[in-house]
Amino acid sequence: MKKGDLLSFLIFILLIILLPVISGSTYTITVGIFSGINALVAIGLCILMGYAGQVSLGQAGFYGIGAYISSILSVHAGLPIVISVICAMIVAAVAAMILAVPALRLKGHYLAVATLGFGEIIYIILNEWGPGGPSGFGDIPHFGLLGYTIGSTTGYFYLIWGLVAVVMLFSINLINSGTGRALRAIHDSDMACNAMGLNVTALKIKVFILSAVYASLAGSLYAHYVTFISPSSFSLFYSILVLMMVIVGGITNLWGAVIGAVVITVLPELLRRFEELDVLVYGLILTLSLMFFRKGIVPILIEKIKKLREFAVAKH
Amino acid sequence: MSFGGLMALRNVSFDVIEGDIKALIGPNGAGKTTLLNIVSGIHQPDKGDVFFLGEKLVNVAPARIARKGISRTFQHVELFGNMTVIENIMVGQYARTRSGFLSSGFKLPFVVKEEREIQRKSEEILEYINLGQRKDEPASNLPIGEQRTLEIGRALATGPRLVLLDEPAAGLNIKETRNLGEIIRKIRDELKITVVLVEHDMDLVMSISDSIIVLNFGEVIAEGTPLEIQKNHEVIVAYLGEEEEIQRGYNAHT
Amino acid sequence: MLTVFLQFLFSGLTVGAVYALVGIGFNITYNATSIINLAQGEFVVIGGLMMWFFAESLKLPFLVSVAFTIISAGIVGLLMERLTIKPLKNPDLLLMIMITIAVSIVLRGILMFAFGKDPYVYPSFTEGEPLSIYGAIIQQQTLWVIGITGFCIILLFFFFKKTMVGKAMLACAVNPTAAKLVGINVSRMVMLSFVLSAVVGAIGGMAITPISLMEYDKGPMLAVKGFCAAIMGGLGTNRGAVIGGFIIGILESMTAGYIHSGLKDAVALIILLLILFFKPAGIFVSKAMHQLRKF
Amino acid sequence: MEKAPKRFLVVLVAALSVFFLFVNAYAKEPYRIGALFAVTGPASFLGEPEKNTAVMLKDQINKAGGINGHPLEIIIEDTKSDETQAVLSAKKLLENDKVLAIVGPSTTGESMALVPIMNTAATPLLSCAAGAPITQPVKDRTWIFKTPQYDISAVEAIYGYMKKQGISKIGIITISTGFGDAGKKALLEIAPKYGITIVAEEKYGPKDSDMTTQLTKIKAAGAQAVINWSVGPGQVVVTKNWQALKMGIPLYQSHGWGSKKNIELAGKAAEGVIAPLGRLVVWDKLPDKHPQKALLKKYTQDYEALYKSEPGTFGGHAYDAIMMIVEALKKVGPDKKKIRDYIETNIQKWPGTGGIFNMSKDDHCGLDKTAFEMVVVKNGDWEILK
Repeated sequence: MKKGDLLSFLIFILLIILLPVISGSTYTITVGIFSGINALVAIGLCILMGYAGQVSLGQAGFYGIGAYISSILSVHAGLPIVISVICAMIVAAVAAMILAVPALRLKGHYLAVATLGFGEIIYIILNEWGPGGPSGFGDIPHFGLLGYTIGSTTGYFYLIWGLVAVVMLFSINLINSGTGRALRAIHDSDMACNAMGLNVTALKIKVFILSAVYASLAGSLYAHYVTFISPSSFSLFYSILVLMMVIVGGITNLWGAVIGAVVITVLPELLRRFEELDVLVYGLILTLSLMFFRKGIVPILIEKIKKLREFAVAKH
Repeated sequence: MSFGGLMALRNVSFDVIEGDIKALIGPNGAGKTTLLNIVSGIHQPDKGDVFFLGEKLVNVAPARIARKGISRTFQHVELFGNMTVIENIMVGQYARTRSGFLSSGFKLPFVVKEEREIQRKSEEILEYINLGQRKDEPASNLPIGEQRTLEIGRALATGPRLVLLDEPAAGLNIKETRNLGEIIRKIRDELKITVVLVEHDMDLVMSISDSIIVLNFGEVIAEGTPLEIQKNHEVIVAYLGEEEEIQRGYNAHT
Repeated sequence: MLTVFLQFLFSGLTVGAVYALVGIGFNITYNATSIINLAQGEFVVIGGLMMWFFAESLKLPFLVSVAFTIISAGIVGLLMERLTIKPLKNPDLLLMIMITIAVSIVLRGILMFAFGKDPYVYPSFTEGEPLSIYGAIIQQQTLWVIGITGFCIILLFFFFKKTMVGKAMLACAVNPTAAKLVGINVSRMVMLSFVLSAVVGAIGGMAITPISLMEYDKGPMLAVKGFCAAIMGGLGTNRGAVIGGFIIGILESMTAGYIHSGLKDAVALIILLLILFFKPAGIFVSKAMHQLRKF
Repeated sequence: MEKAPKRFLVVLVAALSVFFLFVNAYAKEPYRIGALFAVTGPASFLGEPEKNTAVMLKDQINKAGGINGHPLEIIIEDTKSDETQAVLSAKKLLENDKVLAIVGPSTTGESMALVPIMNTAATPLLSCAAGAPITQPVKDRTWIFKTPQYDISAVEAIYGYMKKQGISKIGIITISTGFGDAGKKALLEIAPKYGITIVAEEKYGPKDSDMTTQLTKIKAAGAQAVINWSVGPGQVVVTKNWQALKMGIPLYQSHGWGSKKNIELAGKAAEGVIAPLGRLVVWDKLPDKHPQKALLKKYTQDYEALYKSEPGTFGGHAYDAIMMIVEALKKVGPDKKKIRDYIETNIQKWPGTGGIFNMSKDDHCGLDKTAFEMVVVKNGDWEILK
């Protein structure tokens, strides 16, 4: 791991440990939980878009697969939750592969629509054949491990952000490895990658699967936290929300995905005082931040820090 | 090979001897790049075959052809512009490593070892092509001459038996061209890699090639050593054009 | 049997005509800028709601209301381009698309604030009994919708093929730098494309409101369907968007009729995916044409 | 810098005087309850009147001297029709605002998402959504109540009326949301009990613009009546399509039809449409001695005077929920457990906008089909069918 990454990671871990202690209110911690769940999906999309250059408007589909499959398995088949979550990830991976093989031949807007179509089809399937149909289904067990159930909000917060940390570590390793380099290469030139003997298609499919698995994990965590799910949480709206998180945070940096997820999750909470006008204010903030922080929050912060440092060095 | 009814190449047949530098020349639109694209698998011919070390290459995906040992550069430089110089070379070696998604993500020991190995070898290659000084610069910041050299370095990084160079001297000044010639010769002599070269710079072609093929309108019009080609009448006509030939004859008469 | 089939077909045509108009709206901006303007659905809503405001609330004469509605939609398109698209110099395409999403949220917020959450409706353009063809019923307003769609298509065709402005807009799409060199004001063409797409969207909105009602949050659904229509036919070709729109509309209606109404959207989407997998750039765009475009 | 202390002093004095003013006006500390409504989002047709009702009731109660002298404070949060937002809002109300009870949320899904939270927090929830699973099984829903009638009761009212009309073959068409789905399940479940066969079962999306295909299918299947179960613009589109197709069979709507706005939007097409409606929308046609009439009249007239629109059935759900909590607070004071127990045992023969409530240990809703009147649209107005 590079020095900068290591430092950010340590700060990150420290923040995770401290937040529940400082905040004291389970409301704040709950906001943290949903931020963490969204961050998992956003990290996957960030690798897919920022590093491999592929657009997806179908992440909600994988998120929904994760939520539904692990809920169904744990409620109806009585499987231990960890097993159900893993099974859900496998199902999401298979679905991603089936979609990716033909879809990744498309590019740009066409790929966006193909993934959008996939997400909507999953949504319709959940609506038509999911347990409970559009009404959804409840009484899903809380997350548990080895007979110990995590019921408390703080416990759940640590579970989710612990997983975010693991996923983040995995992703940083991946991005900084030869594989990560190959992914960035795809972003630049398909043709040159082919000449380098890189199996571009296989790499793209694998990234797509990775992002789907992250989304599925997030979906399972959501289901076992809220204990009730209905298809409306897994519609196109959510895919666009995640896209927004990645763009606002900064598409070229994995930390951007995490920060973006937190910002987009917390923002509506801060806007509560505007009551019905909040949608309008929310839209305006988004528009302006997209226009003025075009690279995203994290890359801009990094630039500023670099400039400060250069300035300090120059002063000496 | 044809594009939308336009025949780009026909009845082209030639061999490349291992360890040679073979040049492909011909006027613009003669089909040289198309030929390279067919060999490297980017285009599929309508008819005909390409063999490499006894294996058929038609209908094989470009990436697989590259892994079989044919590497190339492009007429319009196709570097990974967002990456540094050394990263470009490192990507070239990725296809030969064992690391995959899971092993990289979990940072297994063998991945770390491979990465160190790649790093070392990439620095070696950069020294070889005289770009060691610039290894941490973004590739897009290099002047065009060095970009072309870097592209050759990247092609070498894949560990090829044959490299295809598409107009490597385009946009280079005389000094850079001379350096390029040195590098290409070193590739043949020291690394024992076969080179196929498409080039317009006749000085370069004549000075380094072991043999030359001339294409015009998709057909081979001549093949031989640099010396033979220079004397070939048809080649002169192709290059200078029929009319000019007549013109010259007319001038001679008066 | 024929009656039932025809009835399904008419239903599909009604819905498809709207998708087609939204799809054309997408194409107009796409052709001039490569941007997919996801606020396109809101333009349709603006059309329906403003028409209600002028015709029902202010009780202005029909044609005056139509004119005012078109003007107000045009102004919204103009403002959108000047305030959010123009200030950005050579931005990333994805960012632009996200901005159009953000703008659509703002527009929805404004519409909700101005009109509330209730649906609105006004009478059909012509009063009278629905027509009956072989026992299948077609409402007069449906004929209006289809007719207006056709009219728009013909008008746009002449605009792009026969007028200087139209040709200049197309030129911007193909190569903005070259267009600038030959003296075309690219910035103005981009603005015009937003105005034009807003107007086309609003016309669609005006036409369908008597059939389907209109409320502030109908936009996203229309945008998604119109986008699918444009993609199915091949981005950038109006002929494609029209045929794509009608295919989706008819597929939906036939699936609802002959398979099950719960699956109508799914079947249309699956067909769309299949078309893309076999024809990656839509029905009417050749591979070569597609490769010229970055997105 | 030296100005700072002076400024601080001014602020302090101002704050203190405001505080004392406040204390003087309300000698006792306020009772604080929370409200979660889908004010925006796809279910805003529910949340909007609910929120208006809550604001209106709070002002009325406080103007009349509060609850035993305690002012009533209702903190309203918008759930945006979204389960995640509902969970977050509920956490905020419970943790930050320390509310005694929560009214809402507006939809079944949101209410379901809150079940475990309310049970853990041991705080009563009076949902404004209809779904039966919200309060059943009661043993797992100790803290959960709901004020809207069961969907099944509405269906029973329709089927009962159909039976009298001699209708036995029907087609149903439902919106593909939680609302429509709950209706569909209820329609399918008790059809056999009334000897009714469902010959066609169709759906449409919440933003669909044309349903002639589905209606054509229903007609072709030989149905003697159509039931549409939806809310929002869909029910108006169905009504218009039904008229345009000249289907020749009666159209029934769900209790979601209960708003004059729908008659306005559908115009002439609405004539003859039949629906089971709560008495709220037809209060002026009730006999004077009906136990609900007085409160319905006051609520409707107050609401219309304030908001220039009618409250509709949905505003009434919030009215009932708030009034139950207010009564409990009046009787037992600010104790969550006692409030819960009071509502469960003492809401008996309790007239609300939704009907006469009879809560019990086994029923946390307390309404049945007698809560509904069958109403037909005639000359642009409601008319109660006998």
